[in-house]
Amino acid sequence: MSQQYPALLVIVPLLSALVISAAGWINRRLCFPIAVAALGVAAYSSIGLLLRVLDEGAIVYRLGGWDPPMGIAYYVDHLNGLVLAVVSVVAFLNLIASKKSIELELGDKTAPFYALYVLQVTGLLGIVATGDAFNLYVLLEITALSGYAMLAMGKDRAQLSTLNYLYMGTIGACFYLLGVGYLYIVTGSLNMVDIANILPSLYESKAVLGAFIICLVGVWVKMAFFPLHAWLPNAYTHGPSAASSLIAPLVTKVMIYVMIRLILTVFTPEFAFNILAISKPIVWLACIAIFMGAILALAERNLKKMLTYIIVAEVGYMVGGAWLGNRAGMTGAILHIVNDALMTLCAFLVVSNIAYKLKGYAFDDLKGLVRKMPFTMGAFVVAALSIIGVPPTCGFFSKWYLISGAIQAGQYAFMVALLFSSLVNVVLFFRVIEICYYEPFSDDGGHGHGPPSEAMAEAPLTMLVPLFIVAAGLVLVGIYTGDIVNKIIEFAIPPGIV
Amino acid sequence: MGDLIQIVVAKYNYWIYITLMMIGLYAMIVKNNLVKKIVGMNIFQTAIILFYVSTGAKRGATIPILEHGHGEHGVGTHVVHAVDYINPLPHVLMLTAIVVAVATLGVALALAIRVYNRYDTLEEDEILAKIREK
Amino acid sequence: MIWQLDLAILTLVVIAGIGAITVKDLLGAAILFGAYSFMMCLLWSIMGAVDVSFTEASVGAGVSTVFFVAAVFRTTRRTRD
Amino acid sequence: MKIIGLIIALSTGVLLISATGDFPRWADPASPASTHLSPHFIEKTMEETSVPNIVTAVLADYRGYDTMYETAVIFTAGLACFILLRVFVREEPGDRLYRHLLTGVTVRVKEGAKLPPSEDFERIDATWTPPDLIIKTICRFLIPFIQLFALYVIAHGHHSPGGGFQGGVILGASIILLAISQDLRTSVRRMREKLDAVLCAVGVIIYAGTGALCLLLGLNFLDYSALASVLHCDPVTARSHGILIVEIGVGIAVMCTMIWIYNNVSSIGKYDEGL
Repeated sequence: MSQQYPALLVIVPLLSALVISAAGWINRRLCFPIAVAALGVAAYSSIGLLLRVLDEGAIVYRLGGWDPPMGIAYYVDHLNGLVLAVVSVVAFLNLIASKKSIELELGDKTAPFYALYVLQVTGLLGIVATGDAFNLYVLLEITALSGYAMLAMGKDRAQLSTLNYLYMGTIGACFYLLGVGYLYIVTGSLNMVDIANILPSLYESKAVLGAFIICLVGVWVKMAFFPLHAWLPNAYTHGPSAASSLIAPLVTKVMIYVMIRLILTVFTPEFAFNILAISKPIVWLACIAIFMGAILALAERNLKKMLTYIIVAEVGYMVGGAWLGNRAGMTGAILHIVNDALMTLCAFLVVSNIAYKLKGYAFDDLKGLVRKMPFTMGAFVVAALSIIGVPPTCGFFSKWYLISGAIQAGQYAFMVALLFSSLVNVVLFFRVIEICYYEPFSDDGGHGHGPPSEAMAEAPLTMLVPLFIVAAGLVLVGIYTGDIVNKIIEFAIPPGIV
Repeated sequence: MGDLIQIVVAKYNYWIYITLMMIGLYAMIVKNNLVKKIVGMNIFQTAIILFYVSTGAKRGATIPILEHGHGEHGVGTHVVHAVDYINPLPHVLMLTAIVVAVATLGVALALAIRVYNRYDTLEEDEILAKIREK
Repeated sequence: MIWQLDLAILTLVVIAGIGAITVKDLLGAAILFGAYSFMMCLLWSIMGAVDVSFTEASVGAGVSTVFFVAAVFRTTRRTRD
Repeated sequence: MKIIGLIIALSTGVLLISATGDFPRWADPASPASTHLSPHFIEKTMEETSVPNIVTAVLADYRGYDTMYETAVIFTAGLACFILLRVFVREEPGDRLYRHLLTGVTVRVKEGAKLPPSEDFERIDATWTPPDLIIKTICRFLIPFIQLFALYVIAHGHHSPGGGFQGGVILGASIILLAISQDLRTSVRRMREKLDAVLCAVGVIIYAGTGALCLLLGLNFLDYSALASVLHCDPVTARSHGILIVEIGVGIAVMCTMIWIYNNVSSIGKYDEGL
């Protein structure tokens, strides 16, 4: 069975999404167990797959039994094995944590919501596993459509901001498709490895350059890289908590994976870093992204929206790291995909716990929160430390690699941007923590014994346990960073990059 | 002059597709009406499909359905030459893209209807003004 | 393939496309979009992509237009641009 | 904003046009796109899958995995329209209007009151207008032929243009035509919402399930030649039959999704009279 893991990974969620949507018409209570089982199988097989990759090296799975350039094949190597494991585990944990809040926020539409949730995870896993450039586009659209539907179920201006997300997302996906078309017309192939084999004779061609730029811009739109980020904060802020805590950690990170895959496998680092002289401007753009993300986050008085601007800044970290063009930078970017997925999940789960118990998550609503929800706030502190980058949480190590990469490449502006953003994050999070811990809410507040109405009102255990697992994961990943880098990421980066 | 005509004749299909794509992109960025943007989005997507179909065209070839496929004599007796048939791969890809386009259209229209029900207008600036008032 | 016909239809496609985004009536835009799709489908059958043009005729010119008309009917025809 | 949009559109256009400079000439038989992969498809399709329509063979077999997700995309869209628009109205307040089909008399039913259970009464809205007789009659005649043609398109996809998508869309369009020419309630009576939604999922399940069956029979996912032992035929014919099975699944899924989306969009999810 183990050689069928790549298929199981996406087929089981797909089939169960269909079963969920049909079962929703019969008995709504069936949906959640099916979804948990499906994502459990996906998580199990992705971890099994990662272990197999560590043992045997890259795995090729031929779908339909056709050999790669003819048919579609999955290539699972160290890079996407790692990302697959992260995606499936994050989705699984978030599903368990979100059961209560889905029931609270979605009312009688839980069944289609679970189906869309599982479809979204299917799409993300497929994007990461596939080795075919066009197949990636189709999966991108599944992810996008299910994401729009889930985010638009929120309150306030959720529909309007989702419609804007849809316009931008479609432009991004179409640009990517166009880029693949340009590649197809000059190479005649759609398979990533096959394209990479044909391209070296065409490096001088303007069509290949055009294809590269269009693909890159398309992926940037999808990941909300700085000048193209305008859709992200509103769309993520107004969505239901379960949807934003799935989409915020995963979608942008998976798009960064796609960008790294395009650089490493399709166009090859030789073309991206040496033949084109565009790494410097892109790193500068990443610096601006980090600065702007940090400054815009400072201006926010709403916890969830502040976190979305931090995502914009983190995207800048990873794009910049990947484009530094050296081994340390690339290591930092890949490690940060893992870390940022976990950190963002932790922070958004905290937000969804708060939203479950309180009316809102504007800063004014958070006063004295630590007495009400001490465990949730404990996890929030861990997430904050990790986003700031304090050892031994994992955020420190990826930032370390990124900074050492910046020094190696002589890109001191990027180093400054990283340090600046860490400082701003300190301000941001300590402001929130200060409000939660010390803000006086009545005359005798701030002395440790509030009025009886401020009794503990912690979120239910099903929401707390996954949150603790994630918070513990932040520390554990930090402690085992050395192993992750030496055993996985080291093999994910081709030897050409030094 | 002769060279220019050569270039135009050889590439005009691509130029028209780029024109259409620019029309669609312009409408998506500039138009204020949400449904107009959706029209632009579809023009944009269709233009890309036109581009792909153009890549598959082949001079002197026929449609990609094998002529002697019917009946018992067909199989194996005729040798099929690749130059006689148009490249089928872009067609396959574009079937997928058309269906994706209509799926996106459905979701976009559903969202536009929800927005209209809430704000009673489809003009983006009027909606934003209404949000600011609250 | 007749390149004069090809060029004529390409011109019509561009005209229909520009018309669809400039007309100041959403129902008109929907119908012009249907015309655009149909012209596109003719173009593709000229290029020999029969399956694609069949799909476009049924999906793009058919069902998409119906969706547009349904949505315009349920919202408003009024538009400022 | 206008100027920014124009600049973005123009700069994209310039980038794309300058990139076309290195393209092979249009319709050049020697271009890489026509010489790299496609000769294999054109020359080998008949012996490997025994399907004369190369597009169908590539769509459902060589790149069948794409097509499965394409069906899933359309299913996602149907589900998205449903979750976004559908409102479940328990029992709306106020009076309801019914029309007696035989006599054309309209009956107003007070809040809480009930009509005797009868097939002769039809629920109508206050804005109801009688459907035009000519349109109604012609559509009645047309719809069976449209559906017959759609079934032909699905079944004959191996030999002529067409297949699951086109046939499914035409089937869906026939029901949509019924909804337009009469009203939504009539078409929903023919195709209940629950049936529609479940069939939608079933269509994709037929596709993905065929693939999973191949996996259970010991070959890779979607490798239809594994079906040979079930269908009692040689692997090449099994591929041909496998393509037919998945095309039927695609047809069902696409038909039901089109109807589902139309119903939700045209009635804003209330499933009343529609347009």
